[in-house]
Amino acid sequence: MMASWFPENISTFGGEIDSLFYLIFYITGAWFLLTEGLIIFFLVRYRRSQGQRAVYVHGNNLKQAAWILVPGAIVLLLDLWIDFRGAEVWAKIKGRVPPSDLLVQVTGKQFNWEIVYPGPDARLGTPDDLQIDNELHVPAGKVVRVLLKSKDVIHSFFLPNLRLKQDAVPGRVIEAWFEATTPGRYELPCAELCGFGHSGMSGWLIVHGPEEYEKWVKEHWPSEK
Amino acid sequence: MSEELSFWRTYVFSTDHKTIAKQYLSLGLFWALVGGLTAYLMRWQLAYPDTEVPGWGFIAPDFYNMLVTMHGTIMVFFVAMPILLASFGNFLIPLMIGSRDMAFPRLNMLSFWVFSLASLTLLISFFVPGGAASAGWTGYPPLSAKAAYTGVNWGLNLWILALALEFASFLMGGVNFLTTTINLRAPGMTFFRLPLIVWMQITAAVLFMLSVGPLIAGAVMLLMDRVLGTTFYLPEGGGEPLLWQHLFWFFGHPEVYVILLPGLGIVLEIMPVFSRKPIFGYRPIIYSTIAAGMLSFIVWAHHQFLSGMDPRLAMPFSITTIIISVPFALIVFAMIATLWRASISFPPPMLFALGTLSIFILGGLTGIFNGSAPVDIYIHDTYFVVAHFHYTLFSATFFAGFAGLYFWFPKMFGRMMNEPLGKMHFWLTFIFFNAGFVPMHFVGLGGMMRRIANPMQYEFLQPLQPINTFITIASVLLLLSQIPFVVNFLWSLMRGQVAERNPWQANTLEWSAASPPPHGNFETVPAVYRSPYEYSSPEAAEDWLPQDRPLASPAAARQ
Amino acid sequence: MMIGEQNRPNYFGIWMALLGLVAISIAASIVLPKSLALLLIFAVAIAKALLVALNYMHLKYEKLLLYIIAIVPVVIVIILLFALFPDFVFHR
Amino acid sequence: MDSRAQTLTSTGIPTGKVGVWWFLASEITVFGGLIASYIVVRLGSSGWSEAAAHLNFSLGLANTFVLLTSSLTMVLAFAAVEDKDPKRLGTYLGLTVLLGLAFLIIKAFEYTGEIAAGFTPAAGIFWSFYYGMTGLHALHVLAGVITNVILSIAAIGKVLRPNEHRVELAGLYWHFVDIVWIFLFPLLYLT
Repeated sequence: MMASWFPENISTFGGEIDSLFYLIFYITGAWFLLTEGLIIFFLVRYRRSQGQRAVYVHGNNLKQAAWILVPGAIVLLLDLWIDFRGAEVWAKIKGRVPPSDLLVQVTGKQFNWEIVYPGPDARLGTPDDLQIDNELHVPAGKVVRVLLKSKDVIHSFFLPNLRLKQDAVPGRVIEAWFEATTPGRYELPCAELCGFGHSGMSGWLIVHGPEEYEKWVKEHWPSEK
Repeated sequence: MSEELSFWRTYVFSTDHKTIAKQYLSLGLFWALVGGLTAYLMRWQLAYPDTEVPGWGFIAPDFYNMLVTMHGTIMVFFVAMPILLASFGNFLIPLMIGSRDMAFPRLNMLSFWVFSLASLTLLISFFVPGGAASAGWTGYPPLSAKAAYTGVNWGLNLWILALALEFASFLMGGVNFLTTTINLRAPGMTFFRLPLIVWMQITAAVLFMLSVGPLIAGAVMLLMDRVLGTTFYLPEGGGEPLLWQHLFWFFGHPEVYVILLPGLGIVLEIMPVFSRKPIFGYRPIIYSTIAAGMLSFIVWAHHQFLSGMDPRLAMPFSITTIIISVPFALIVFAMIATLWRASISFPPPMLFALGTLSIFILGGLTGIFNGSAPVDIYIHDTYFVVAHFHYTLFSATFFAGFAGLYFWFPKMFGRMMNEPLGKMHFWLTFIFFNAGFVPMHFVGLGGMMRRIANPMQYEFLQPLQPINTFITIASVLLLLSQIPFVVNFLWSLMRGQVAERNPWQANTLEWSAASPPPHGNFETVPAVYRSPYEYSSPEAAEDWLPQDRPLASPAAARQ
Repeated sequence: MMIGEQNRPNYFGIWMALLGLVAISIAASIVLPKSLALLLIFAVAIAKALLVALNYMHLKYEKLLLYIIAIVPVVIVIILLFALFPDFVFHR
Repeated sequence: MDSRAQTLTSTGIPTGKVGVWWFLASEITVFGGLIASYIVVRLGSSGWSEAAAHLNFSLGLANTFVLLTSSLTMVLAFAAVEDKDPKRLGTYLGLTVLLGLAFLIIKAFEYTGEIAAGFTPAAGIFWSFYYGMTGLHALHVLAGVITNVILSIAAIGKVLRPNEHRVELAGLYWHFVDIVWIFLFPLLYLT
């Protein structure tokens, strides 16, 4: 039911974020129903009635306080469960960058994404680099390493379909990576307030199938010299 | 004690904590109107982008950024803090601990006047050339550090100045709150006989005073970057943009609890009165509050998981963040346990207190999603976060704030508020709040970013537009739902039924003073015999037992 | 508070000690290798701060509460300092 | 105003003193945050020692001497309050004010020299921090001087009598400002 609220997932790690989301959703959902249900039940059951005096319970000794301490301990255990699952997923996505097949440099600037491909020599900062604004072309099924930079203010590189977001900070080079699974055209908005043109600062991620990608490279990348 | 004072000394340059509380309340309510107006303009723009807003006109993108910035700044610093902390704290602390006034009454007056200056500065910033600040309420540099990036020069300088003045004002207030509670307690009022809201207020004051320092330093640096050309936050001059984020959130997260704790304190005061039952787990609640306060100093970087900070830092902060749910869970469980086998009635203050509780639960639970670093990768900077913090902060500021107003109005102004109007106000607010903010979670899960002026510019957000429209309609109705309150407040102020000393049959000391209490509060300083929530105690025939009522029997002496 | 003449600290002597410590740190910055000098200089600074706080601010005659009020913010600042290290010192 | 508010104390610590220490606690985090920022940004980059070498070491040292001495005169003023010696009180408060002013004048002289040599606040990250830290500290010195001037005038006019505990409170603040300088001096001039 909830799945329809997320955009389609097209990355290798997006599923793990989604399943962690559901884990938390079910845990917190159960607590939500339990606590709100109890509140409503008590409000109805113990509403004021003639001649009925409330019970004098202060909950300051351990025996009584156990009624809140035990549920509190359960909350702690569930918290730790969420933490440990989270640590695994975090380490996978942000902890280490796996060996990559393609390197691109994405530079945020007011209000465009400047995308630089290394060209045939696979190295950035050489004359055969190729720059295209707001279009990130990648092959499906390959690990893409992204070097994030910014020319002016902080931007945030957001690919909703990849479940990927990372701020681009001026003065720093920040690494991110992804592996897209499904060819298609996906939006690449900026998710951090970056000035009057923030709204509408957006590019496109174009995921190509293998042959299509070869064709795109042939047409657009400078030829090897 | 009560010599005749001139008009100016009584109402304007007053050193009486109750007058100062009312002054803060009126300024806070004024700013709430401005904050509400900004919300209306933003919501209209989001639902019907680039159309004329009724009663206003078109909204340009940079003006929208200004609205976003000022809405956050106003609601957090100029509504929530003056109402929850300064107003309720000032009014209640001396009365509840049995003191005649604050420890430093003139400092108290100064704190209000510095706050007024801050308000004036912020107000002026709307009208300077270039408009008000538009770099977000978090003011991340470099966007905020150079006028060229936003096109706002003096508006942002004045914004920093207004915040600095506001911090100075609340520092003075904090010194007063803490010193008063430490040193001016009535005989018999030990720390473990303090009403819980006093505990919450002083914890909030400690959190504020110990966390705001680094941000003051950070604000000095930001202002110097803008005015003197230093490069603290500008990488081209060797500066570090991320430094601001750490200093800001080092304050920013404790600040959330600075607002939340007094709100929860109000609920904790009101629930026992209308349940006729002691609050369940008085001491566990205090320990939880202190634990949450201490933890709040080591969770701040959860606002920065994706800021480019070292990814290894994320997990420790994620763990502390999620664990901070434990003390708050205990407080919520204690509130629920208070309702068990109680005798519950539902006047407006209790309705709003229960509203706070039920809404805060959802806000707390959605916090777990944000606190989990991997999930945050997707939902960070989306409307899911916006919905989350409205569930926590709207419940604390408005639901708890209204609960407190309905509850203490007779003590503040000597008249009762109208009940049917109050109940109508509650139900309308409760329904339209949820109608507006539940769907906001789903817009966020759909990927909609915060602070964008026009969602229709993005193909993937266009299918969500009907929800955005729905949220806007609910929000407008939520704003209109406040009309019964305004009518009730003004009408009761002048025509309300005259209140007796203790209309709710409550136990805490403020109810043994006259309504409203005169300058100096008490005829004689009360002596305190017991903890504040002795409702339905077997020792008394009635179902209440005020803190200052001596009992002849030896059983009472043991209390 | 009244400290009383009999157990009043030797204010003049403490001032001399403070000046002596300044001399030590300057000497250290000239004579010792850099890292060792830094260590000594900041140890001396902490010693000077303690001398002033304990004697001139007469913390040593005060109740526990004031110690807590003075120490907690120092601890908080140290937490902040260490939390800032990964992002600004180790990030290259 | 209600005089009871000033005299009652549930803990036995004078109310004014509790208030001032809470204020200082907050001040510790202001300067602590600034110094922590300086330390980490400095350790994370290079070229700072070279910039710091352009500071006027002897003026910095002179100011250290001035401020340490002013702490001595301030605490002697407090001792004079204890000894109920109004004449000595006036003298030492006056001396503290003069030393505070001397600090500010030397600092102003130092700033002028640095700016004349081209080391303005915009001259680089070291200078940003240098002006930020010493500037904020100088503002605190100025506030202390103003407080002490008010106290001296009251002492000379013989109206301080009922409020002599304020000398101790002003002293707490003044010594705190001294402690801040105790850390700023080595952080900026000796490294």
